[in-house]
Amino acid sequence: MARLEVHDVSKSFGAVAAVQGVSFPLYPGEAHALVGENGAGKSTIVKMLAGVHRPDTGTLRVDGADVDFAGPADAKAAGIAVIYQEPTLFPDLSVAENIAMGNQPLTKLRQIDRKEMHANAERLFRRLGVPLDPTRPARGLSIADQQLVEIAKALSSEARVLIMDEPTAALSAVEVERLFAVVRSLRDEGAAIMFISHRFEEITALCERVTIMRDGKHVATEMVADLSVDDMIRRMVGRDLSALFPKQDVEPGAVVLEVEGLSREGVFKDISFSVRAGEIVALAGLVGAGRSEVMQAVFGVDPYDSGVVKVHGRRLKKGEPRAAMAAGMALVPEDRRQQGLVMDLSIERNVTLPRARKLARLGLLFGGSERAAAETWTRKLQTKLGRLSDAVGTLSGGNQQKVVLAKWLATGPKLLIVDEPTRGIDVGTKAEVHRLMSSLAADGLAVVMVSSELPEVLGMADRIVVLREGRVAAQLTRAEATEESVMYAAMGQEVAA
Amino acid sequence: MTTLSLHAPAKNLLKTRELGIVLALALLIAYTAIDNPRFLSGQSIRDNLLNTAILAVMATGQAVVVITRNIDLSVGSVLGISAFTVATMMSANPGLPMIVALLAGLAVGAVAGLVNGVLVRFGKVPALVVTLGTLYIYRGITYSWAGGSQVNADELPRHFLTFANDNLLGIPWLVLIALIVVGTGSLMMRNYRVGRELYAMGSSPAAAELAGIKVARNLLGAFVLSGALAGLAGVLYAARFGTVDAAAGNGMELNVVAAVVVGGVAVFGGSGSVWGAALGALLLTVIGSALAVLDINQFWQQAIVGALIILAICADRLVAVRIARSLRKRDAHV
Amino acid sequence: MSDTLQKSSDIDLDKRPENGRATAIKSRLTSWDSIILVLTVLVLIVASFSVENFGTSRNFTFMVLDLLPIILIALPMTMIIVTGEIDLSVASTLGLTSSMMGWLWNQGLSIETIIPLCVVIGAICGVVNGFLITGLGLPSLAVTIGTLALYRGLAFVVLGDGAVADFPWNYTGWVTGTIGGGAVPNVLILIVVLALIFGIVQHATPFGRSLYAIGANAQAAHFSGIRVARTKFWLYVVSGAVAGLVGVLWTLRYSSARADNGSGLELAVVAAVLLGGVSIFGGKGSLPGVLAGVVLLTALQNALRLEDVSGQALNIVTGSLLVLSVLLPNITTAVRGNYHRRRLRQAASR
Amino acid sequence: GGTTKDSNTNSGSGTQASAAADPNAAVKEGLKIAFLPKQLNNPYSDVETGGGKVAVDELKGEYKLVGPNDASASSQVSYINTLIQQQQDVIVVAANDPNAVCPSLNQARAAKIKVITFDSDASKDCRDAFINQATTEGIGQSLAKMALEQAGSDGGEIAVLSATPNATNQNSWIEVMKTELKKPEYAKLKLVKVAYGNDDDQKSFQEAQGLLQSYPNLKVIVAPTTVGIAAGARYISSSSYKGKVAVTGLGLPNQMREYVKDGTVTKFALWNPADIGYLAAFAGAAMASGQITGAEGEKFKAGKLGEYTIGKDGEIVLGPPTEFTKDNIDQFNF
Ligand SMILES: Nc1ncnc2c1ncn2[C@@H]1O[C@H](COP(=O)(O)OP(=O)(O)OP(=O)(O)O)[C@@H](O)[C@H]1O
Ligand SMILES: Nc1ncnc2c1ncn2[C@@H]1O[C@H](COP(=O)(O)OP(=O)(O)OP(=O)(O)O)[C@@H](O)[C@H]1O
Ligand SMILES: [Mg+2]
Ligand SMILES: [Mg+2]
Repeated sequence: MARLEVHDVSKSFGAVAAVQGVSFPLYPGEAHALVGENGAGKSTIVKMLAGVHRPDTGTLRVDGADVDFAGPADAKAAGIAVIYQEPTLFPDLSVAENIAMGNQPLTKLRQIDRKEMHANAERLFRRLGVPLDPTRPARGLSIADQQLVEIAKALSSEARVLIMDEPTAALSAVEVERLFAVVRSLRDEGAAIMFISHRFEEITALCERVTIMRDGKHVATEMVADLSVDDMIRRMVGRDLSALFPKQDVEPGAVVLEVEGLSREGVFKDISFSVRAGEIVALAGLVGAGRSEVMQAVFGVDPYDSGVVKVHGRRLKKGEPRAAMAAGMALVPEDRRQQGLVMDLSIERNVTLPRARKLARLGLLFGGSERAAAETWTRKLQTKLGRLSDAVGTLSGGNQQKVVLAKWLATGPKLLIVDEPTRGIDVGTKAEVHRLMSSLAADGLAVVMVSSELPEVLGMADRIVVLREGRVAAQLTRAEATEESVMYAAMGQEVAA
Repeated sequence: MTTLSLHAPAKNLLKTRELGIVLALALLIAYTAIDNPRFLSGQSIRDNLLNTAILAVMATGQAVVVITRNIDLSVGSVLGISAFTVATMMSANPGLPMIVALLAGLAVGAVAGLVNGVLVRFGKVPALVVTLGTLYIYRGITYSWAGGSQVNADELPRHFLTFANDNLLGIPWLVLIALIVVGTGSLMMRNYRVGRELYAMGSSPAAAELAGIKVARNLLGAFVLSGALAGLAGVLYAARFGTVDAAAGNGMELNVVAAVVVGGVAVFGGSGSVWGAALGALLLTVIGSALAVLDINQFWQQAIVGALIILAICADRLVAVRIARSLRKRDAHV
Repeated sequence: MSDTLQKSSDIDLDKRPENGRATAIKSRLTSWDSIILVLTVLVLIVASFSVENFGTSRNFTFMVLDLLPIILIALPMTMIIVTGEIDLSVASTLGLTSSMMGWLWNQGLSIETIIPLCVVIGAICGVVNGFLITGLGLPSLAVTIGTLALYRGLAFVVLGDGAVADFPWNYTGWVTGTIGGGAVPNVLILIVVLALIFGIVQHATPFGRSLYAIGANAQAAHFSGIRVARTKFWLYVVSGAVAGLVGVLWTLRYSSARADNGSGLELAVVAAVLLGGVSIFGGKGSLPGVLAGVVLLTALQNALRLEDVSGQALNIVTGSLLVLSVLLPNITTAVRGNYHRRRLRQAASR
Repeated sequence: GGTTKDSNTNSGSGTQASAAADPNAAVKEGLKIAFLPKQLNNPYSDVETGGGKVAVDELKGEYKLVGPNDASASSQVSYINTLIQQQQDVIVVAANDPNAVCPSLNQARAAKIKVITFDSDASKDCRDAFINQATTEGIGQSLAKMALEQAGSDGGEIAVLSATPNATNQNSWIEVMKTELKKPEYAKLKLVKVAYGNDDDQKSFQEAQGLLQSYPNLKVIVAPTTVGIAAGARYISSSSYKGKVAVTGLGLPNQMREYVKDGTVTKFALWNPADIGYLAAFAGAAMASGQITGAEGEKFKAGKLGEYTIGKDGEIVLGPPTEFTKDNIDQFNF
């Protein structure tokens, strides 16, 4: 009997029919993948299973019996643990408390047993191979660390059903492998696993069965072994695609960005590299290596202690994003929810936010110019949206990412910094984004790309700067770069000659 | 990156958020006592503690509400309505024992708090709006009911009035009640699940819903607690001051919020502690009486209170920054 | 979060996205600030017909004078609250400038020098707030509770228990007077001009846009090149300057410079801004809504006073209005959401 | 250039062309007489306006009582404006600020409304008459005299616990008292401090505490305000200073009865506040009927209080204050 079953479920948000009549079962002891393009309705299904949304029609069944979750507490009580697409931590509480929230170990007096709680957290972290201090507050954790805490949280509840909505989007290969080891052992103990990812190699590595969705509708549920990746993509997108778009070769132009000896105490030290027009330079490294921090310092949103940033040979004022923007820089940050978008504002306002001053006439802004600017770029990026005046928070994760890209590409930058640009973006759009970056580079744009996805790095970069623990560990040309050489540099081993 | 945390108590003490305010308090007391040693006399200490008691009781409830990322501005008005209800009740039935008065005050306050909580949670109205509204409403009700009438000390039963000054083992009842309230509140917030859930709700309301925390129950609980404690404070107020009219506790909400904020409770919820808030109440009271003792020009007093509040917040901030820095050092890889 | 959900259920079922404009207009009409606007007009009309002496031109002048301080201070306050901060020290700043005005007048300075000087003094109060909040990163609620006490205290230091009253008649008379002795109060021009300036800045300039972004997500605003701290700093300076100006107007209106002028006004201003539909958490709200909120409160109080409703009952009315103004729209959305879900279920079972 | 204090010639006051008085005119019936005290729901002003209501009933007029909840000039102005709109015949007002209410009062007078001030005067060019509870000299002297009596023949330190720092009445009384203390018979009294309780019960209470901590040898607290004297007496009666420190000043018998009986207070003074309101109503009615205009020397009858003569600047003095002691306090109920 199915542990959990989705039966003819529909859900719409206003005019958007996010999920329409989807059914599939989830068996104990199986890892089940859910795939689909951005906005296909995957997260909406997850949220219904988690009790966050109530299905408009249709039913959910646990062990064959109909259930009606009034809230997340009910789903939790039914043994369903969920890792949401966006981390949902309590920043002020310690990591251990975050993990234990709701089922903290108690002493005889029904007080919280802190020692035991911390020990539990350490145990989980050891299992996942994460070097995190359980007593530190969750505030200030990188996206990846947050994601890891989320994973630990879900694992701690010893759930009968584990649902993971893109848990690996922010992780690099090492963490993903450790996560999979843990998940497999859970599965072998009889838990039912639901796994969502846009990376097909992960799906084939972990899952036995896959359910494919398109535009809110169920397309197929099949054994993974019976399908090739191309089959999956075809059914998901409805046409053929090449998953990765290799970068065209461009004759590099003048030096656009020079970073010399950039240091910030406790975060990164003595970072130097340069980027030329037409070049894509990738910053690779393990999670927490400090890549995002470096680029944020370069763009001026973070301070730095010493060093120089030059654009077109001119020294940039530090700690002033506006100066960086004036010099033609744009930064697509890694955390779209906190750094990239203002969720409550409309799509058009978000897209035009960095350019409002340029769009203004006589210092005044008129709605039309904003709308036109937003329209052009969201269309170019094939963003799936209702109205431009909708709050950006109502979009699916991947479409939000496209809005962030649109927002910065619309500024017409000369130097584009993208931090995990395709995180949570589906294959179709990913190829689109890569093609776009490549053609922009061909037009003379200099690009710095921070990415945890090795295939992306290898496919797109002209040069790769590998960071390890806040220092430059290696600079590799396209010819030198292989999966092994990058990983060795990132992990601190000598490159095998 | 170290995985092990250091549990040395001395180190923890240096890192508590409340350190700044303890220092500020110590400095103030030392300075005043040097100027006028009578500031440390038994009567003076007793007076200060008695004056703090009422504010500390209210600050406890307020701290709990603020920790959940809400606010309760209606506490001054709740104190008023409770004080007047209880005083009227006691003057009409002088035979009633003190415990009935205390329970009545708690009950009146709890009902007022429940109304706040229901409006915030089920009406989805921000707490600041709700309680600013009920601040006016509860006060208006008290005024309409009391009019210009006043309950005077001579109408109140003796045992009710002496309650404020009676001791148990040398500790005045009022102070004892405040200690119990603050102590229980601190313990609940620190060591019990419900307390941690309240912190979680304030730290991230959306995540709290997703974590399956019984948000509605906890939120109502927090508001009922704040209301009930303001109600209790009303009884203590009536017993201590003897004269109660419709204006009792007018404007008190700002003092209470100031105490909580000065005590290091973050206005955006999720951090701070009940005992910090109580310390804040103590600091504000001591500032008030120290200025009177230091014989500072009346006209300067309020300005100095303001300056000291700001200093206390700065001190708190300094400690917070130090903690954050030590945290970063611990995580540093370079 | 609940706001996002609410907003999504605002969207009408039958409208397809291409009917965007119609739905947009519809959702505008049911938005909170428009409800307040309609309510205000309604109260004005009903009161003019049913309350004796309400519709007279003299009463109109009285009303404008009564709402003058609240409406002016509410202009920058709206911006500050939209950025997710608050300024509780405005009334004390008003008191301090009033005191200073009296003191300077006693020193023999000319009124023409004193007035701009007072605005500067207000601005300096704002600079202090702004520095503490943006420079040191202290929470604004806490800081302005502190400066609320500090500025009021300084006001007493300056003027003590005295009051200065002998301000020139042509100035005091101008504030309370009307244009050419007609029906339009002089200060109305000031209100209209300032409201227009603030309205345009808030709603139609890049600066105004950035306020909303700051309030809704300061970090994302910072990443978009918006100077968050600097913006907030200047808002406090403007707020202080306006409070200073109101201090001058207040002093002239009552021909009395006193340290306790305007005490308690901060809560009235905050109440009016919230009533006007501005979210206390920042990122949401419009100036027309706030203006309507101020007018609604003042008109209602004026009408009720003329009807001999006691001050206590006014408290209850003010409080209830504040709560209801937020509660009612929420209830209607909830009811509509339920209806929507029922219809879907019916459609599915058919 | 510009307008300075020296160059300023104020000609804005609404001086009315005073019509000739007709001492034989009959008092009109159905006059609309409105009372506007400093603040509603203040027990003292409730007694005053209560007397006014009795008088208006005797005059067969229409009595109305309006007023703000807070004692501020600005809210009083709103009420004056409302009264103008309602076309009252007489406004009896206790000004919260002598100048701030002036423009409005002059507008009222321009609208043919008679303005009588009581309790606390407005500037004399914007009202028609002022009912003075007692002469300033009388009260100041009586305060000094009582202080000396309480301190005993050895004299000693005394302190004043007043209302707000800018309360007009209190300040002028304290001034007289200070002049009085310079006289040889008061040589042994030493005024050490004037503290301000802002007419707030709690603040006054704390100020009393502060006084005793700063001045351990204090013999007498003189509180020329009903709130202050009650709070001071309450503090002393519940502290170890009882019996050592005397409290005196101006108080309401009902509020003070408790402390007179328990010996904390032996003597205090006050006029009968009800008579003030009573007299004000009659003065207003006489003026609205054309019997008097407010000029010095005019006479009118004030019901049970008998005949009064208008003094300089339109002042009408009620009479000397009554002194209350253990022996006579039970005869009074207000
Ligand atoms: N709260 C909401 N309000 C309005 N629309 C919503 C809401 N949540 C989701 N949607 C819409 O529902 C559709 C499905 O979204 P969902 O998040 O389920 O997509 P997804 O498959 O998880 O995509 P991704 O791979 O990008 O995460 C999208 O069109 C989205 O805009
Ligand atoms: N605001 C912050 N406060 C304290 N520590 C931080 C903060 N932001 C990041 N860190 C820590 O700094 C380290 C470097 O983080 P960073 O995000 O730069 O890494 P990264 O190489 O970009 O990896 P990824 O983006 O994949 O997480 C991490 O260990 C992170 O926990
Ligand atoms: Mg998703
Ligand atoms: Mg990163």
